[in-house]
Parts: sequence; C-alpha cells; structure tokens
Amino acid sequence: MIRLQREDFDPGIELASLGEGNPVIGGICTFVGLVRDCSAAGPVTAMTLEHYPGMTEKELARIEAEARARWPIEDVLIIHRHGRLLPGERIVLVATASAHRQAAFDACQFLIDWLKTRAPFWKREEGPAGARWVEARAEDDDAAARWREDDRKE
Amino acid sequence: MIRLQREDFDPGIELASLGEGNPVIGGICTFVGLVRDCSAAGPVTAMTLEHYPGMTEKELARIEAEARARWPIEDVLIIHRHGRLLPGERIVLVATASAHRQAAFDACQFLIDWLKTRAPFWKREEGPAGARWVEARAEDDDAAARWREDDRKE
Amino acid sequence: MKVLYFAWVRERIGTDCEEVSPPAAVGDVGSLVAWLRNRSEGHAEALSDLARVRVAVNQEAVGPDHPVASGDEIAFFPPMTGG
Amino acid sequence: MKVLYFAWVRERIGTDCEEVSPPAAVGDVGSLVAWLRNRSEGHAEALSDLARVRVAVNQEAVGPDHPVASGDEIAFFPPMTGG
Repeated sequence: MIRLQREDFDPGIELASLGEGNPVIGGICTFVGLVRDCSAAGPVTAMTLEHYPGMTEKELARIEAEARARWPIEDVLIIHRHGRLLPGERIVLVATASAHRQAAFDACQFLIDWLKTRAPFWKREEGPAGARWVEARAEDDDAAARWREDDRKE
Repeated sequence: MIRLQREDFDPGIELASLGEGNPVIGGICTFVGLVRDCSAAGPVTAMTLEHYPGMTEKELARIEAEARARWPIEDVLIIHRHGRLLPGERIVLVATASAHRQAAFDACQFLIDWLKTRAPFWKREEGPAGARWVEARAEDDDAAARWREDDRKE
Repeated sequence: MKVLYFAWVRERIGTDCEEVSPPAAVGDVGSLVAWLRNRSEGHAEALSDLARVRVAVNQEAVGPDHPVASGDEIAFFPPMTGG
Repeated sequence: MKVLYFAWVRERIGTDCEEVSPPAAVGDVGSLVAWLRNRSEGHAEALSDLARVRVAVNQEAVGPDHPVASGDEIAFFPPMTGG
C-alpha cells in the first residue's frame, strides 16, 4: 500500500495492519526516515518537501511492483509526507513483510534506495543562512545502483 | 536497551521512545520476527522458546556493544520473548537509530544475525506429529559469518 | 502541451506550469528544451545544463530522445531528493 | 561446580541442573565432558558428539580447551535457534 500525505503518521498503528493475520509472515522490516537538525550544508531549522502530484503515486507504485517482482513479499507499506516539516518529524516509512528475514531486509532497503533517487520529491532546507534546495547525493545514487534493473531474482 | 520477557510487546509504543528527542537521528530500522505456521519441518501449531537466564542478558549486551563499536548508532532496542507462542505472535524486535540510513540498516541486520547464532535461545515446535527441537540453520550461520569479528569499522 | 516545473527549476523560470504550442518540428525532449530556452532568460538559465535537469513525459522519467506531442504533460525538475 | 543443560541436551540427561565434584585432574571442558559421560546413559548419549553441543563457562561461550574449576557454572546446549 502507498500513502502520500501532509499529516504525520503513527508507525505502530500503521504496522499493526501490515500483513495482519497472514501466518506465512516470519519477518517485518521497517525503515523510518526523520528530519535531522543538521545536514551536509549546515544547521536545519525546517524542511519543505515538494513533490509532483500524480507522478509521485505512479512512481511509488512502480517501485513497489519492482520490489514484489524481485522478492517473495507478502505485504508492503510506503508512507511519504510532503509539506513543511521540523527536525525530529517523520518523513517516510517503508515496511516489508516476508516469510524470510533476508527478503524483508533486502526489499525494504531496495524500496528506500529506489524511492530516494526515483520518486519525484525535492527537499528545501531552511537554516540560519536562509533556504536552499538539497542537492542529490552521490551516495544515494550509489545505493540505488546496487539494485540493477536486470538483477531480478525471478 | 535490552528486554527479555514472556509477555507480548507493542512495537509502536516501544519505538516511540527510541532516540526520542535526539535530532541527530535520520533513520530508524526495525526488524520484528514472528512465529510462522509452517517451518522447514512442517506445520507449526505452537512454539516454545527456552533460554538460559543470566547468559541471555549478558550475550545480548555483548551483541549490542559490538554493534555500537562497529556503527555510529544513537540508540538500540532489543526485545526477545520466551515461553510458549502461537503462530502470528511476535518473538523478537530489534531496532537501531542512526544519523544515516545505511548504518541503521547494517546494524539492525547485524544484531538479528548475531542474536540468532549467539544468544542462548532454543525453539521447540509443536505440530500434528508432535514436538521437535528446531535445528540450527546453515543459512543463519552464513548470515552471521558475514559480520566477521575483525570487521570493526573503527 | 502542458509543461510543469519543480523545485529550483520552477523558481528560476518563475512559474510552476505553462501551456505551450511549439512548432511541429519540435518532436522530442531535446528540441523542446532548445525551443523553451528562447522563451525567457529564466528558461534559458534553468534549462541551460541538461545534465542537472531531469525530464518526465506523461509522468514517466525519460531521456532527451523521447518523443513529445501536443496533449503531453512534460515536466522538468532537478534530481530527486526525497526519502 | 554447577552444570546446566538446555533444550534436547537437558531432555536426554533428564535434569536441567546438577552439582558435580569431578577429580582434580578434570581441568578443562574436554576432560569434564569425558568425565560426565560416565555418569549415566543419558549423559553419554547427550554428550557423545561434541560437534553438536555448545559449551559456556560462567555464561560465556567457550571451546573444549577452556579451563574449568570448582565454583564455575558450566552449561551444555545445542546450537542456538532464537530470533
């Protein structure tokens, strides 16, 4: 399931329904990304996430489909916020449920790696020196490149 | 923090206090392990986790210390249950909070891999054909062996 | 066709969306970019370096050779920084 | 010294804990195992193959050469299967 929203979410409530009652599930891996009070460019007092309505949902659906094609996943949840957020606030949640823990871990990491480089979100940080658009990081490209297009396990 | 208990836990409540108010944290990775209704040996109707009181706590503390020595972790939570559990019930929760997502993912996976092969727990499965002790799996040894003792990042 | 701009591309061009009707010779992303650069100084600056700008046609990421046609929704934006 | 048994080692030996006083010559895990095997058929069977049994001395995993002394807590158990 994919959700795009301005408001905060409660990971406990969201995870409670992930794969609920599916006795095949042996492991659930979750990643939650938070706004830090400091980035590569300096102190951060707030962050605004802009996105491309329409394409964002489609791209997240493509990323979910790709993860399901690569790993035996029983359930997936992606929640991404947009709008203005303060340090300590949740930005994103990615969770995967699978019979096996390695698949859950790999699929969860794949989802966040691909999401960071493919889903049309842009961060604008506010700091003491004004606002600046966050630059894409080479590390994120490298992380996404670990999961090559032709690497499907099927 | 390490907790060993018979009763269930609520991942949402447990995670709410993980690294609370620490604005350095950029990512939290969580793994929750559940009782499956089927194992390598056949259907599972219940599972009893035996452990070694005293050594279990010490071993989990050693594993946590090792993770903290290898990765820049802001907070760690390990909860492991013992006693008799039914399919679908939670067995274990491992969560790591770090400034960077890769450290959170790696440390979380390290913790569950080492826990599986080093913490003194033993599973006894009940099924239609009676009860049997779960055999240690070569895959778990392989997973733990990825993190060699001399692999510390420091 | 409808052209959308996001993040600093939007700021430099000064609008988030415009309807444009390029000549028929504009048949792919590359030629559309060349044509858009002439619309204003902001367009010229924002679209000067295609290595720094990504393109989507009908909400799907594409390269500079991808065809464009009237009725398409074309978007220009920097590399993504979500998650 | 106190000897503990867990999981199927406990079941085969028939007890989870016993106080033993081996002779002074029993100075390491290997010689303790050899001595324990003589206590009963259950001991002999449970401890017959040390490749299948792990050992902890004072709640720390050790190998067969690790010393043991009176006052120690020694535990025998199968490979761990938690998590």
